[in-house]
Formats: sequence, C-alpha cells, structure tokens
Amino acid sequence: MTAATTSASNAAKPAGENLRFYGVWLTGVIMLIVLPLVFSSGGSLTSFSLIGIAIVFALSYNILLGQTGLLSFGHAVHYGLGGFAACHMMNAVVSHGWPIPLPFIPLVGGLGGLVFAMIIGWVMTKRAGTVFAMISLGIGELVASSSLILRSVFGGEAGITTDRTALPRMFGWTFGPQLQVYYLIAFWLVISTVAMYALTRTPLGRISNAVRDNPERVQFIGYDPHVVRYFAYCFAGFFAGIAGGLAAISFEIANSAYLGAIQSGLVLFATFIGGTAYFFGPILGAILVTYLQLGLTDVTSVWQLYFGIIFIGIVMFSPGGIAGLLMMHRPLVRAGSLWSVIPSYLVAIVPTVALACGVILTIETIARYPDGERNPVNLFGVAFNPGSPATWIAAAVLVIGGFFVARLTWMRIADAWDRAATVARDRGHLI
Amino acid sequence: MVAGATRPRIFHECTVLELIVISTLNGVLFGMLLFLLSSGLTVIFSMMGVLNFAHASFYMLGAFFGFQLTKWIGFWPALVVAPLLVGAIGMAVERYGLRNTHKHGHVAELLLTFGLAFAIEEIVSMIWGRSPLDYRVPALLDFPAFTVFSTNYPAYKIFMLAVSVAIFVALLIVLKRTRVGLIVQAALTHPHMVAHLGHNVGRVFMVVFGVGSALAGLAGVIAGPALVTQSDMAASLGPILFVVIVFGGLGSLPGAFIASLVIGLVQTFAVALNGSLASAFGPLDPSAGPSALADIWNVTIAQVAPIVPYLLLVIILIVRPMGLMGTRES
Amino acid sequence: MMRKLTLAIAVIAPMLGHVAWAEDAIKIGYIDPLSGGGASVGEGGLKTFQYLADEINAKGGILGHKVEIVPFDNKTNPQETLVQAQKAIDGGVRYVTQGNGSSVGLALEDFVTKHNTRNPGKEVLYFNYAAVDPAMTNEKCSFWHFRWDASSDIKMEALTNYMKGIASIKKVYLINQDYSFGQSVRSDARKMLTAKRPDIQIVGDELHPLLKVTDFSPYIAKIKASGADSVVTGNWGQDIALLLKAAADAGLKVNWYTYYAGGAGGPTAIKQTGLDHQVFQITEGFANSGNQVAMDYEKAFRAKVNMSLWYPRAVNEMRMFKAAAEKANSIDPVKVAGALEDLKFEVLDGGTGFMRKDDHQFFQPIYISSFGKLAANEPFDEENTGWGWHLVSKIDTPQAMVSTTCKMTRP
Amino acid sequence: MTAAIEVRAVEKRFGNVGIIHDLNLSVAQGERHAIIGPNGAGKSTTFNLISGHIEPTSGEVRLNGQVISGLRPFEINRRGLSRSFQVTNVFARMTVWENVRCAVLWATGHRYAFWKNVDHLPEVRERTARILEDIHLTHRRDVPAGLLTYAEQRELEIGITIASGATVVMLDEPTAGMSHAETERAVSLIRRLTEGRTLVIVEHDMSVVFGLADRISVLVYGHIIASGTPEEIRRDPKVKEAYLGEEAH
Repeated sequence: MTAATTSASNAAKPAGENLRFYGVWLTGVIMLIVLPLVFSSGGSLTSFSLIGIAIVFALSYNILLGQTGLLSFGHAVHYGLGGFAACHMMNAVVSHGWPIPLPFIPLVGGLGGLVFAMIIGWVMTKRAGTVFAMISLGIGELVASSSLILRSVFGGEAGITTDRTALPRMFGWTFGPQLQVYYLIAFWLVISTVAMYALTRTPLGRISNAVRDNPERVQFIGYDPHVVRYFAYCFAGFFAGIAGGLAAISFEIANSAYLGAIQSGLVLFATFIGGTAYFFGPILGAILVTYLQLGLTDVTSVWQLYFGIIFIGIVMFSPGGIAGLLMMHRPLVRAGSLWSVIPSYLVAIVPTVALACGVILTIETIARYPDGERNPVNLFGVAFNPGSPATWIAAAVLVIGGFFVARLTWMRIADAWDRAATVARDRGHLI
Repeated sequence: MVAGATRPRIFHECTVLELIVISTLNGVLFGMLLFLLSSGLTVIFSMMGVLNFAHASFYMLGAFFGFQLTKWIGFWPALVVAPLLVGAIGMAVERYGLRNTHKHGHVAELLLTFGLAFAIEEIVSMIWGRSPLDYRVPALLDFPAFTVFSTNYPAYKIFMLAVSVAIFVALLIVLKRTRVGLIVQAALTHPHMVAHLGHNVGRVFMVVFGVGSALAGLAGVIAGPALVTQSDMAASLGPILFVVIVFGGLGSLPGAFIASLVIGLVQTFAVALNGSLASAFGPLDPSAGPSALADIWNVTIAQVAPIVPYLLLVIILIVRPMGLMGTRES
Repeated sequence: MMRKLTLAIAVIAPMLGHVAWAEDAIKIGYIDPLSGGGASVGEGGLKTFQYLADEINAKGGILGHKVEIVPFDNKTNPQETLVQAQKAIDGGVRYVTQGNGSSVGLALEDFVTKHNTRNPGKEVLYFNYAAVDPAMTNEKCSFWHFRWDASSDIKMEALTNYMKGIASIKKVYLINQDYSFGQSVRSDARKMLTAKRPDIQIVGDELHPLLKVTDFSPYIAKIKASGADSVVTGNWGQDIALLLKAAADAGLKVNWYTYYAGGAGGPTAIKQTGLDHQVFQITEGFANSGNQVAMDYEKAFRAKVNMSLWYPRAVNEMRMFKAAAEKANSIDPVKVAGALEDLKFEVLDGGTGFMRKDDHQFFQPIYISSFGKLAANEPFDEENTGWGWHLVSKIDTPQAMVSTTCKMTRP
Repeated sequence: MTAAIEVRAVEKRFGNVGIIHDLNLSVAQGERHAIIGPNGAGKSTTFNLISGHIEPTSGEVRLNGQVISGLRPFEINRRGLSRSFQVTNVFARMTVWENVRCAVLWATGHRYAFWKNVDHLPEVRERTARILEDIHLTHRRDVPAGLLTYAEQRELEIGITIASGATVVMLDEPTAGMSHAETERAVSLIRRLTEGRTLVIVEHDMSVVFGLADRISVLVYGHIIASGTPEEIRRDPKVKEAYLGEEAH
C-alpha cells in the first residue's frame, strides 16, 4: 500500500498521474460491465460472482493483515455472520412486507459483521502478534461450533435458506437470473473497493500502517494502538460482512460452512498469495485462488496440495506476493533497464516449466497410481500412464534435470537483475 | 429435537462416585496424550519462537510411518525409527524452509508452517488414502491393565501415560540441568554471542526443530493405534494443541503439562455432567417457541464439552495474556 | 480425472456395444466430495454410478440415449455444491444425483427447486441416494427431488419394529451427533420406543459434537454407569469407529444398533474391537442378504470395481430412472418425474418398493444385520476383515412406512 | 510558575531490584535540562518513567502541575510531552513524509478520523512540509524510513518527536553514534527546534551537554546526586567523586 500511494500524497499531483489514477478505476468498472457480455454462460457468471465476493472478502482481510499487521485465523466469522444477517433480513423483509429491495441487503450483512466485530473486537485487539492470531483461532472455532448449537439462529448444519426473488423489486429487476445478481455483486464490489481504498488514505488508515510498523512508537505520538486496531478490526468485520451478505444473495443460503476454518484459511491464502503490501494485491490473490479452486478441482483431486505448494513458494521466495513481484519491476521500467532482464527470463522459462511439469507429473502419478492405466496423466496432450516405469523415469528426469538447469538460469536472472537494478539506482529510480 | 427433555435421574450415590473416579482417570489419560502432543510444540516455541502450525501434521506423519514400519519391522523398532524419520523431515524443513523465512519475521514462519500443514495432509492421503488404517495396539500391550468399577483400563493407555511423564521429566532435565539446554537457551536470546563462543547456532536451531518434530512423531506412533489413524487426524487435533500451549503459557513446559491436565479433566468432566440451564432453573415456557435463548437454555454441558477448551483459551487470553505459566506475551 | 475416465468409456463403449445412439447422451451430474475428508466415500459412490451407467449402456441405454455420469466435486460444502450444480446445468446436465450430507442435500434441493421455477423448460431433477434428513420429504419437500434411501425416521420405524420383539432389551442408551440428523435419530427413537415398548427405559440421551471427539472414554463411562443393555446411535465416520473402539477398550458389553457402522472404516474398527455380532446395522440391502440375484450382482460388482456395493439403492435409482423414462417415453425431466410418481419397482435385494407420490420418498424392505464371523452360506466379508454382515431381520415395506407432512407444489 | 516536569520521590523496582530510588527532579518551563550519569545509572529508566513507558512503583510525576504518573504514554503525549528513543524507532515501511505526518495528525485534531482524506488536509500538509524542511529531509520525503542512513534516521526521529508541537520534548541520546560533523549539525538542529519549549535530554557527549543545557542533573545508581547550572555541576564535589571515583576503579 505504502509505496503505491506515496505518489498520491503529493500536494500538486501532475495532471497525467491523476488521469492515470482515474483511468485504472474506470477500466476496472468497464471490465466489470463488459465481462458477462463476453462470457455469458451461467457457469462463468457464477464464477465471476464468486470472484467478486472473494475480492471484497480478501480486501477486508487485508485491512487486518496488510494495513494493520494483524494475522487472523478467524476472519470468516464476520463473513459468515454477515451472511446469516442478510439471510434473516431477507426472510424478515418477505414475511413482514417491508419495502426494502434486494440491493440494500448487503449493507445488512455488513452491519451483521460490524456488530459482532464491535462486540468481540475490543478484547481481541488488546494484543497483536501471536496472541491475536491464537485468539482469532479460538474465537473462530467457538463461533463455528456455537453455530451448530444455536439452531434457531443458524439453522444447524443445513443453514438458513431464503429466496432473493421474493423481495420488493427495484427497476423491475427480479434478481432471479444470475446475470442480475452478478451486476448487483459488481455494484457492491465497486462501492466496497472504493470505500476500502479511501479508508487507506484517511488518518485512521495511515495510523493503522504506523501501528503495523511500530505499535510502541505510535503511543508516543498520541495514539492508542489498541483503539487503532479496534477500528481496523471493525472495518474489516464490516466489509467481510458485506462479502458474506453478497454470498448469501448469490447462493440464497447461509450455513455454518461460511463461518468455518476452511473459509478463514482460504481468505488468508488469497490475500497473502496476492500480496499484502499493495492495495491491489488481495484482488489478484482472490481472482487467482477462486479461479484455481474452481478450475483445479476439475483436473486433479489433490488440488489442496498444489495450493499448499504455491503458498509455501510464495512465503519463501516472494513474501510480497504476486503484487510484490510485479511491483519489483516498476523502478526498472521507469529507468528503462527492464529490457536487460527479459532475455534471462525467457531463457529461464523452459527449464522452469520443465521442472514444474516434473513436479506435477510426480504428484499426479502418485495420486493416480491406484487407478493405474485407466486414469492417465495428461500433460500438454501427452498421456502418461501412472503405472508404467517410463512415466516414473520421465518425472525423475524432468524434476532433477529441470532443477539443475533451472538453477543455472535463475542465477543468470539474479545477475541480470543486479545489473539492471544498478542502472535504475544510478538513474534515481531505486533507492 | 426434544425441547427441554426431562432426563431420568437414574444415578444413585455409588455410580456418582464411580463416575467421578473414572472421569478423573479418563481425564488424566487424555490430558497426558495432549501433553505428549504439545511437548514438541512447546520445545520448538520456547527455543525458537516459532509457532509451528504443522506440528499436528508431524504427529500425523508419525502415525502413518508408525503404521507402515510396524507392518515391515514390527511395532517396537517402529517406535524408534518413525520418530527419527519425522525428526529428519523436521530438520529438513528447518534447514531449507524456516531458515530462509526467518528474516521475514515470525508471521512469515507461521504462514510457512501453515502451508506445510496443507501440503502434508494431501501427501499423506495421496499415499495412504483417506480411509482409516488398521493400525493396532501391539500384542504385548493388548490386555486390560486393571479394572475400576468394572471398567477396564487397557495396558496400552498406561503405557502412553508412562511415556508422557517420562518425556516431561527428561525434557525438564535436559533443558534446565544440562549444558545442551544452556546453549540452546542462550542461542535463542543471544545468537551472535553463542556463535562467537564457537557453537553453530544454525545447527542448534535445526536440531531443536528436529527434536520437536520427532516428539510429535513419537506421539503419532503411540497415539495412532489408540485413536484413529486417518488423513484428517492432524486437522482434528491441531487446534486443541494450540489451546494447550497458549493456555499453559507459550514456551513453558510445565505450563503445557498443567494445561494438558486441566483441559483433559475439564473436557472429561464436562462430558460426565448432565446439567443444563433448563435442568438447573426449570424449562422455559414452551409457548415462547424456538429461540436462541431456548437453545442456550436447553444445551447440556456435555454437548458443549469439546468447545470448552476454546472458551477457556479466550478467557485466559483476556484475563492473563501470557497464559498460566508464561513469562512473555507473544 | 474421473471425467477423463468417462470420456474414455464414452469413446470405447460404442465400439463394443454396436449400439446406434440417439444424438444426445443423458448426462447425470454426480455432485459429491471427490477431494478432502469425504473423498473416499465420494469416490466409492462415483464408481458405483459409473458401473451402473456402463450396465445400462451395455443394454442399449435409455430410449436409445447413452447415459453418462459427469462427476463434480463439492468438497461436502453446500456453497460449493451450488457452484458445481450451476456448472453441471451449464454443461447440459438435466439430472443430478447426490448423497453425502443432508446439509448439502437440503441446499441442493432448494437450489433445484428455485432453478426450475426461474427457468421453465430447463427443469432439472435431483435424485437423492443417501441424504436422509426427514425434512427433505416433509416440511422442505420438493416436486423435483426423489429419494431412494430410507429417511432416518423410516429406518427408525423399522428398527423399533424389530426391537419391540426383543424381550431382552430393557434399558436403552441414545448417543448421537449433535446436528439435525443426530437430533432426528434421537427424537424418533424416543418417540417410537416409548410408543411401541413403554416398558423400555431410556437411561441416557447423549448428543456430542459432530466429528470433534477424539476420545469417547468419558461417554463410555456414562453408558456403563447407566446400566444400559443396548445403545442406539446414528453416528457415522470416525464418530462410530472411535465410539466402538472406546467401548471395546473399556470392556463395555452392550448391543449396538447403528445406522452407519458399515461405512468406510467401520468394519475395520468393529473387527479390531472384537464386537462379534454385537453391532447391528440397518440398511435397505447388504451383501449377504440371501437373495440370489442380489448376491450374484454383488459378486460381479466386487470383481469389477474392487469394492463392496455400499449403495444397493443406487441400483434401484438407476433402474427406476430407466423404467420411468421408458414409461413416459421421454427423457424430459418433467415427464420422467411424473412417471416416477407412484412407480412400483422390484428392488435389487428382493421385494417390492414404490415411490410415494405425496413426498417422493421411496419405500422398500429394510434389513437389520449384525457384523461378525461369517457363516458357511455367507460369502462376502468387508474391508478384508474376514468378518461380514449377517441377516438378523427383514422388515417388509408395510412395516417400514411413515407418514409425511409434505405439501408439494406441482408444476 | 509551575515547573514543566516535576518528579517527586519516585521509586522503581523490578521484583526485588531497585533501579530508581527517591528520584526528585524539577525542570522549569522553557529550560533546557540535561540528565547525565554513568552507564547503568538509570537515565533511560527515568525517561521511561516520565513518558509513561513504565509506571513508577511509588512517587509521582507531574507535567505542568498535572499528575501524569500512571497514565498511558499516549495520554501523556496528548498532554504535551513528546519523547524520542535511544534506539532508532521510526515506522520503517512508511516513507519519511508519512512518518512525520503521522506524528502531526493527533495534534492537528484529526485523531482516528476515517471520513477525511489525509492528503486533503492543508494544515497537516504544511506542518509536515515545514518539519521536513527543518530536519533537512525534504529531498528524501518519498524514501521508506527503513532505507535512510543512520544519521538521517536520527534526524527523522527528532522530527517525529517535535512534530506534535509538544511543549515538553525529551530526547534520549539524540547524537549517539554520530560523527563529529553530524553531531554539530544535530545540536544546532535541536537548539533551533526546541526554541521556546522545555527540553530534557540524556546525552553522553559532554560537549553537547555543556554547550546546550541551561541546567544539568547528575544521576548515579538511580538517584540524583546533584542538580544545577553547568557551572555549579562542574564545581560540585559529589559529581567529581562520582565521575572520577567511577573512573578510578
């Protein structure tokens, strides 16, 4: 976040930069509008809706992790409670005949997440770090388990269903077709994203960053870090609740799975893989993780393993996430020295892809071994029989050979990178 | 669901005493199993400051290695070999993973082990499948050790208890009374000084992590036959381990010991109790219909037994953030 | 990965069968867990359905249409189920089948109903082979949902009809998982036992959290203290395995009346505990049922798929689907649904069942069997334990009927 | 006129170990007061006690006549006392500009506001720019604080400390680790920036102390043995004994 918005702090922003800033947002909005016209099948609409919800959820999580430095293992609690609040509200609107149309329901979800955050947040945010992480884990388990006990509110493990089409209409939209729901989600996605972006540029947002960097020092510039964390927690809860409310509208059901550890783990995955240091990081992460989650399950039964591997790789080699990787290149682009790195990238692609193929082949071969010939591994149109020694040899060659060759090319990249960075430093684009 | 079901009062005095004795025994046994599991986690945290999310996964690896090796070389050799294997894996994780992540701070280390937990579960189920394995108690210990009020106590459970206590004592001695313990503790607080005194700090950390993992592996080999050996065993036991070590005070071995006992006993007695608000204060007016209040009113202590530890965790962290015996906050 | 398997079959089957297929295949969306904790069960179901589809295709398909099973992984998560269902419908699926988890089942039933109201002409039918929450055919019933498994109250009706004849049962302990299915087992058991055998004492009624208990010893201590001679439980998965293990460890000698002791891992656990013919299970059919047709079928199935036939009801489901389509002379879901209503059918394990029009619940004979050492005429063991299921009692369809509160909206 | 800082009979014990005994200190309004003393005398602990970082075991601390002992650091800060740290303590991942701006926000009344755009607050912007100008870091405004040189970080530290406009400023070894030239620059910076404010400074460099301070207190083993003008301190036999005696060992 910090670096991304530094330029915005300039008093007199150059007109070009202003234009670019609004241009990015406008492009995003146009893409959201056009997307369903290009891919119009029900399945892709559902996927887009899911991605939209995941983006709001991941951005809300980043208010905690990226902006305030709070690692939560129980963020889905607010998402879930938002979902339940929205479902109950929708049912109440229908049964009491209140004149509240569907597009306002996500706000109810947000309030659901917010109210719980306000209640629980004060004690939770007393501490940061590991203690906060552990309390969030405990609270998450507690709420998820309680949701199965408090049946009248949470409907047991079956959850609460609702019918979004029964609500009063707005502009004649029934919200029956998925397309209309998609636009509703897109609308709230834009609203929430703008709001969360704006939040990062308020005094509270900046002080949250200060609390993340150095909670002790913050006390000596007049701020109570506990209060700052509490506010951040409430905002995160509110936007998570909006995401939950959107999910409730999209699926017309809220159940205990919304609240659980898996949902909390997924949002952590998405946010971290995308990158917590930049505002757009979680957006990338949410798109990628949701896409993988939907797509990988069709191709492999061990998709969790790939998730784990990707996650470990990011933690170890690129703690800034994908956004961090991309933004590393910005000073080089500005200095015009990126071109000197690209050839070594191109060289590295081949052995790296070979290594990746080797790993995939190894994993899939082991996973499918019990099925034998009936279930071949299909890589780039080549079918490998998991039972045959040839497959094993191919996998071994790809992994071992790929690794050694790839390592050479990676070193080459490192050298080229150093040279390019020196150029960028000389030209004043890199410190 | 039968709202406010009246529970038949069939327990007379004698069975109450019986229930208390048996619950205490069960509570201690379960508590010691928890300690067996959390000791390694505590050792790693107290030495390295790393909260190892994958600890329960190492425990699972121990169980599966134990199962496989028992098939090949018998239970007793497996009891030695499997923890060594798990320890070796732990050392590799430290050497090639955590060491590189260390510079990014403890949160990054925590996240690394979080990802690892995911990967290990999937690898295990890939190799051994997802169904429970037929991992049995060794014939040598497959008999009832003693009988209390006509309830048998299997010798194997007593064996588990003995191992837990032995590990507790051994760890205390090693950490507090030996030179190795001193070096390890000094390496945590003053890594550079210890390095200048001629000790390889990196190797110390690697060994500590390996030992912690091996302890988890040992717990796996031993608990595998007593509980279910299955690819979701890590996920189902993982969270409670964190409750134990946070409750006891992060990094405190005696704390973990006491917390294990407390949680074991509390959970067991919660199951043994039949009370609910409805039985204490009389049923709610049924005409009020189902509501959250009615749910809370009618829920029995036994029903909520497994979530009691989490409640304890939240309460202790609010009241005493360093835990029972902890010395530092995070 | 299974999809590729299906594709392979789709390519090979016509060459072998010499059948001229009608243009469009009937795609059946199989929505169940294929990854995560429930995968072993989900994979088992998938193999069963693929076997059944092969069988139908080998006999010329349904009205000349080839049957194709398309797997979708729902990770036992209701929300994911709806995503996958949408994906399935997008891919031209008009029939979905699902079984694992009543919460998933309820979500899917609700989704299908809404989808059909909002998309007339593109109706989808939901064939339920294992989700047994009574709500699905009572207060939440739907015209678009058909259930072949006996709901939990039907099973309890049958079980209590058997138990009332056993004089040695005096004290019964109920222990169940704390969620809707466990709750319904518990309340049905209470209601029905009290009505049929007022002299039976219910000495304990326990609910424990779902799949969270690692050590059942405290519960066993309570059962023992209560002096119960029989335990009734709807527990499944690790909850039944750990429960039985703890009982064996403590030396508890009671009879166990269960719904799912035969599920994956259950037989292994019983064998380990040595509870020989003390664990009873209630099902709509089982390997050693004594019915020759069913036993031959079991043999062929095991030979080909290398697992026991967990779901005789899946056989009934697919065969009845074919029968209904042929009766309606159409593969249009609305017409098939109409034809299924009140359809009588000779079930795999013998005897007649019928799909009740009022609630779309299939009624069929129910079996009570016990697990233990096999007799001479019982060829099938489970999970290579050497032990198998032994027939204890068969409850005929009329004794396995319950009423419904369903008020169905028909198109 | 009430003293800016009044420390009365303050004691601090950690367990059984007493660090500060019967500490009495009075700093007048507008005075530049230095605290000196040998290593381990408790200078930083004194700073921590006054600024609320730790709480006295007994005794009381007053700021402009109000009791502040027992208050939390941010409460004391809001009453007009600001301090720096011996070890550089900035917001490493934020830019120089943002570091200073954060320190300006509370004093300008924006507190926890989440409805204002921080870039559109003219008085915050002007004040931040002025302070950057003052600490000579304007040309480094967009550099993350963690990437500054050591001397620059020390200057930023001072900038953050004075940014709130506190009337009482406490600097903990502001020139530690600096070269001679850097020290001179820092001293003139401190002199200029604390014009019209009360300054309490802990310093090892005696030329800085004697050049800057109006009054000096000498702390030995948690107790103030002498307090007075530089001239008085130079002549004080107890000080001589403490320092020479200390060095004679």
